[in-house]
Amino acid sequence: MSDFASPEEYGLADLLCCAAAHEVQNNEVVFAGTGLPMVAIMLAQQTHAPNLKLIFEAGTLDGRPPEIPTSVGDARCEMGASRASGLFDAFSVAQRGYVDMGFLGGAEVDQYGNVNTTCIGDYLEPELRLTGSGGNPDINSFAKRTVFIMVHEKRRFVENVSYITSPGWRVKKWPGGELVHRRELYGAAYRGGPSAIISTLGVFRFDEQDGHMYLDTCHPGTTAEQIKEQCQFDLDISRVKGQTQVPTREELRLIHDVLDPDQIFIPKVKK
Amino acid sequence: MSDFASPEEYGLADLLCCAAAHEVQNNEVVFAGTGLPMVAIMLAQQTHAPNLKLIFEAGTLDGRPPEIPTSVGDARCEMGASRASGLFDAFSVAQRGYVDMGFLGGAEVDQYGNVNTTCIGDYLEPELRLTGSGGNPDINSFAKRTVFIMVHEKRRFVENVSYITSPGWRVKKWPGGELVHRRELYGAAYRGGPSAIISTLGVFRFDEQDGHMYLDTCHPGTTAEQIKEQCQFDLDISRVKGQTQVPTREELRLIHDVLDPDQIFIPKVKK
Amino acid sequence: MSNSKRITLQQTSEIIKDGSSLTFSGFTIWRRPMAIVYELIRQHRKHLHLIEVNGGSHTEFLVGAGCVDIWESCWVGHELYGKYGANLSRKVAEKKIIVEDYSHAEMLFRFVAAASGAPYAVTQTSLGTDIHNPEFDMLGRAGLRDGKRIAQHKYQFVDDPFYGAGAHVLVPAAKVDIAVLCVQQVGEEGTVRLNGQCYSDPEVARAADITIVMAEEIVPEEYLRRNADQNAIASFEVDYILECPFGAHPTGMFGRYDVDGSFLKDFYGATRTQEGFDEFAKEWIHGLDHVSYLEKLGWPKMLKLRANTAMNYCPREKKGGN
Amino acid sequence: MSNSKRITLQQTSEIIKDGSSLTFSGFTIWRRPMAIVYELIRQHRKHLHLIEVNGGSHTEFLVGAGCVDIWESCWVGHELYGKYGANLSRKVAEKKIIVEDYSHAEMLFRFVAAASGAPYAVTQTSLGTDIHNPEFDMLGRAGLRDGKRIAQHKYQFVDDPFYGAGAHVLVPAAKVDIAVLCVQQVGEEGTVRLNGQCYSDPEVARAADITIVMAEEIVPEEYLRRNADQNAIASFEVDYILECPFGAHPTGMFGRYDVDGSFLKDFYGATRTQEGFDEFAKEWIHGLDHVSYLEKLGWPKMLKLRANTAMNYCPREKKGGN
Repeated sequence: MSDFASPEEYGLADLLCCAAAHEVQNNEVVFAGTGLPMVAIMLAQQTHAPNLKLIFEAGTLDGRPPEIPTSVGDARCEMGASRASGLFDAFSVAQRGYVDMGFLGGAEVDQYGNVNTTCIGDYLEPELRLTGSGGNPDINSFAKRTVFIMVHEKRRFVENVSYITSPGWRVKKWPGGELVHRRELYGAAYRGGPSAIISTLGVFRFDEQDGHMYLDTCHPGTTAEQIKEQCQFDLDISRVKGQTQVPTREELRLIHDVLDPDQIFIPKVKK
Repeated sequence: MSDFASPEEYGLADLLCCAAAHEVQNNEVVFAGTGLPMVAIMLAQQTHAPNLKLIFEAGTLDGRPPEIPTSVGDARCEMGASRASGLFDAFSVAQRGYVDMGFLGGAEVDQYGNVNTTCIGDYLEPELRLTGSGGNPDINSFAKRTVFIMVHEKRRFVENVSYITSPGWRVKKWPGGELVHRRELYGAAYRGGPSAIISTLGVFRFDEQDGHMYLDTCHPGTTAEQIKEQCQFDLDISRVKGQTQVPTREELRLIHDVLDPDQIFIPKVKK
Repeated sequence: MSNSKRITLQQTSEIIKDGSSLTFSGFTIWRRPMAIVYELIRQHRKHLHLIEVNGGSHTEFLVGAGCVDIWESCWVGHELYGKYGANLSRKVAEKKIIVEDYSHAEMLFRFVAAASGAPYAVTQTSLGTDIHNPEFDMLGRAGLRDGKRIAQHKYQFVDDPFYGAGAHVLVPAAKVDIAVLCVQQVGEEGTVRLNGQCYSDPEVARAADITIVMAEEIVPEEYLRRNADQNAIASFEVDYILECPFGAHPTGMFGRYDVDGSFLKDFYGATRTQEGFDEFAKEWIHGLDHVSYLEKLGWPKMLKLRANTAMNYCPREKKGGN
Repeated sequence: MSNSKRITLQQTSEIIKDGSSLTFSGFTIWRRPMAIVYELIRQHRKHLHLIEVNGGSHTEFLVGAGCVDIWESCWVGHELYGKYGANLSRKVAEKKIIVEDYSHAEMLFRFVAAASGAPYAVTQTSLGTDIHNPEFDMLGRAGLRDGKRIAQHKYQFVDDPFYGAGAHVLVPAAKVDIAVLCVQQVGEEGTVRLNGQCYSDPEVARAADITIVMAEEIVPEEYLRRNADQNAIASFEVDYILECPFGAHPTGMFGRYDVDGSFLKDFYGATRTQEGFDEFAKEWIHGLDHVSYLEKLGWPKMLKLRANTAMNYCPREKKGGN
C-alpha cells in the first residue's frame, strides 16, 4: 500500500527523519530537541500519530507549530500550543513521568548508549569543548525511552565515551565511577533508557538486560559488516532484521512541502 | 497637627486597626492575612505608606484592591495588582526574604509570642479544634517582623500555649521539645520575630534577647495593672510608654467611608 | 481531537471511588468543585483521604457527610462566613477522623514537589512549632505510614550542607490519586485557562495521578490555543472534563460570580450539630441534581452574585439593586 | 509611584561591577539583553561569574571579550547559526576560564531553589553521568567553594527517606548578584509582562539580589495592572528599568522581531579565532552606542526581522518580500 520512494528521490536526512518518525506512537508525550528531531516528530504528527503531544524544553506543552521552529526557544513554538510557559514546567512534567519518548542528538556514543556532547578528549585537557549537555541528560533521564539521531563515523562510535553527558544503559556509579546498570542507579526514576540510535548508516537498539548496543537495520546501500567496521567496539550484528524502511513519497511531500520547505534542517535532493 | 478623634467617635476595632497601621513603614513589603489586618494595611497605604507593597497569600503580589477583599482568595484581590498568580509565588517570595512584615491573628498567645490557632486543650484530646495553622507560621517564619491582632482575655494570654502553631521568640527544639531562642533554630532564615501584639487592651512588644513579652502602651481606659491582671503569666509592665495613640478623624473617615463602608470587618460606632 | 475526555457529573463519582485520595482546586471559599462534592455525598462515598493545600466549605460538606477518614491539610473554615470547620472539629473530638497538620507553605511545597516529580521539598518554615512535634504524627500513630502513597515519615530534619544556612525541614511530596478542579474554561482537549489568582491549581493538577476538570464552559480548544501563554494547565495533564455552570456555588469564581455568603453562613450555622448538617444536606443535596439545585437557589440569588465582567467581581454598591 | 527605577544603558555598567555574578533572561538565542552586554564590553568589565540556566550568543560575546572568569551552566552555542561556542571552547583549551558543568534541568532547579529561598533542590536527573564525576568539580579544584556565594559542594547524593525512591542528587541554589533581563514590556514601577515562552525569567529575576529589566517599551504601570494575571514578575522584584528598543538584537524577541541568523552566522564565523572576534567587536561594539548600532544595521534588515503581530514571528514566506 505504501508508495515507497526510489533511491534517487530521497536523501540521507530524509531517511533518518522518517526512521525517527517511525519510532513514535500515537498519543505519546514526546520531548524534542532542536533540529532533525523536531522535523521527525512533526512528521509523525502529520502521519500516524496525530494525537502525539509535543514538548519543547523552553516551555511549550503540546505544541503544534504551523511553521517549523529553528530551535525550542523560537517564537514559532507558541502558536497553536496548549500551553506556553517555561523550563520549570517542561522539566517538572518530564521528571513527574509524563514523557514517553525523548528525541535527541549526540556527538559520540558508546556500546552502552552513553552519549557525549560535552568535549572531545580528556575533560580536564579537552581537544575540543562542545556545546555542553543542554537538556540531553535530563530528557534522557526522565523519558521512558530515548531516540538519538547521529552522524556515523568510526571515531564517534566508541567503546566508552570520553565523557558521559547523557546516560545510557550502563552508567557510572559515583564516587567510584564503576559501570553499573542504569536500573541500579535510578530507583523510582528508572523508566527505561535509549531505545534506538539512528545513525547515518543504520538503526541500533539495546539489549535492556546487558545494556549492549546491537544493529537492528541497515540503511539502503550498507551491510552489517560495513557498519560493524565503523564501530570501535565489537558491534552485535546477530540480530539484524534487514533494511531500514525507506521514505514514502507522502512522507517526502510532507517533509519538503509542508514541514521544512525552506530546507532549514533537511536539504532537498537534486533530481 | 493630627486631629485625634474623641472617645465616642471610635470603637475598639478602629483603635486596633489604626494601631496596626502605625506598625507599617513606607516602601515595605507586607504580607496580610484576612480580616482586620487587611484593613489596617490598606489604611497604611492610604496614609503614611503609599509605596507599601501588599502580598496576599493566595497569590497577589503588590495588590491595591479598590474594594476590600473579604479574604485573600477573593476576586477583589486581583484588580490593580502588579501580579496575580498563586501560592507558590507568594510563599517563594516570603521564603526568599522579601517580606518586611506579616500581619496576623491568633486565638492564644504566650509570654514568648508563640501563637496558637490550632486547638484549645490537649492536641490529642482537644476541647475545641480551631481552623488550623493556615499560613500563620509561614508568614511569621519568613517575615522580618510580625504583628498580631488579638482579642484580649485572660484565658488567651497564657504562660505557654497548648499548641505552638506560629513561632514566637522561644520555640521548641525537636525531637526533645525544649524551649530555645528562635535564633538558635532558624539559622539563615532568622530575620526577626513577632514585633507587636495588638490586643483589645494594649500593645505588647518583646525583648529580643530574652524573648519575653512586655507591655508597651495601654489602650485608653485601661491601666497597666489591669492589663497585667488579664495575663496568666507575669507580664513585664516596667517599660510602658503610655497610652496607645487614638485614631485621627481622617483615619476614621478612610476606614468607614473608603476602605470598609459596608462594615465587613470594622463596625461603625453608633453616635 | 476527539471529545473522549468528556464525562457527566454522575460519572465523576464512579472515577472517585471509596478510599480514593483527593485534592481540589481553589482557595478556602473560592473555586471549589461543589457540584462534584454534592454528587459524592449523594453517592455516599466513604473512606476518602483528603490532601489539601487548604480546606474550606467543600471540606466541611464532605466531612459532615461522613465521606472522609483522613484530612491532611492546614486550615478549614468559611472565612468571614464561618469561623472554623464545625463538622471537622466535632469529628476530631469524636475521633471519627484522622487529622494530619502541616503548615500552609508546607502543604504547598509538598504539592510542588509532587508536581515536579521530587520525593520531598526542603524548607525553613514553621521550625520550633508543634506542627513538627513528633508526638503529633497522626498517620504514624495510626500505623498508616507504608511509604507507598503515605510517606514513611511526616518530616525529616536536616542541616543545609551547601551554604551552612542551618536547620531545615524536609516535607514529603503529596501523592494523591485524583485532583478535582473547578475552573472558568477548559478546552475540548483539556487545556485549562484560569483567570485571576490561580491558587495552587497547576500544581495539584500535575501532582495527582488523575485530573478531573469541571468548568463553567467547555470552549473550542483552538480558542485557548490562540494565546497559549495565558493557559495554566496543558491538555495532557487533564484526564476528564465536564461543563457545569455555577458548579462552584456557594463558593465564588473570579470573573463569574461571588461567594454566596448568606448560604455559607446558614451552612456554618447548621453544622454546629450533626443533625443540623444532616438537615441541611437533606434540603440542598439529597434528591436534587445540579439543575434542580440551581432552580432552588433561584434567579434573584444568582443575579445578585454574578460578577461584573469589567471588575471580575460583584461590586458591593450594586448588591442592593437587584 | 516614582520613576526612580529608571536608569540609562550607561548606568547598567556601573551597577554591574567587575567581579559580579550575573545571570540573564531568555533562552540560547532568544531575548538576550544584548545592548547591555555590548555596554559591558565597551566598559571592559572583568572577572564576571556567569551563572546561567543556559548560555547563548551573549555568553560568547562576553567570553570573547575577556569579561568572564567563571562560566557555570550547561550549554553554549548559536543554535542553527553556529554549532558551538567557539570563544568558550578556545578559552577552555587555554585555561583562561573556569567552566562548571551542570545539566540543563539541574541549572533550572538551582534557580528555582534560589528563587524560593531554599538552599538546594533535589532531583533524579543525570545520575551516572560525568556531570557528577567528583573529579570534575572545577570550582572545588580552584579552591573557590567558600560556602558563601559558591556552595561548599557541587553536589550531594542522598537516598529518598520518604518513599524509598532511591538515589537522588542535591544541587545547590544558584546565588547570583544580578539578573539582567530583556523583555517586551515593563511598567514604570517594575511590573513585567512577558509574551510567549517565559523561559526561566521569573525564576532568575527572583533568585538574583538585584534585577535590571531592559524592555522594548516602558508602559504605564496601570496598563499592566488591568490584567494582573498576565504579568510574570512583580514590581518589587525589579530594581532598575530601562527602555531600549531592539535591545535583544541579534537574538530574537517573541512578538517583536526574529533572530538575526545571518548576523549570528557571521559572528560565529568570526569567533573561530580571537583575532576574528576582536575584529567583529571593533566593528559592531566599540565606538558605537545603541542608536548608531541600529543605524549601522539599517532599516531593510530590521524590517526583514520584524514579527507579524498576529503570529508573533516573521513568517518565512514573507522574508523575500522586503
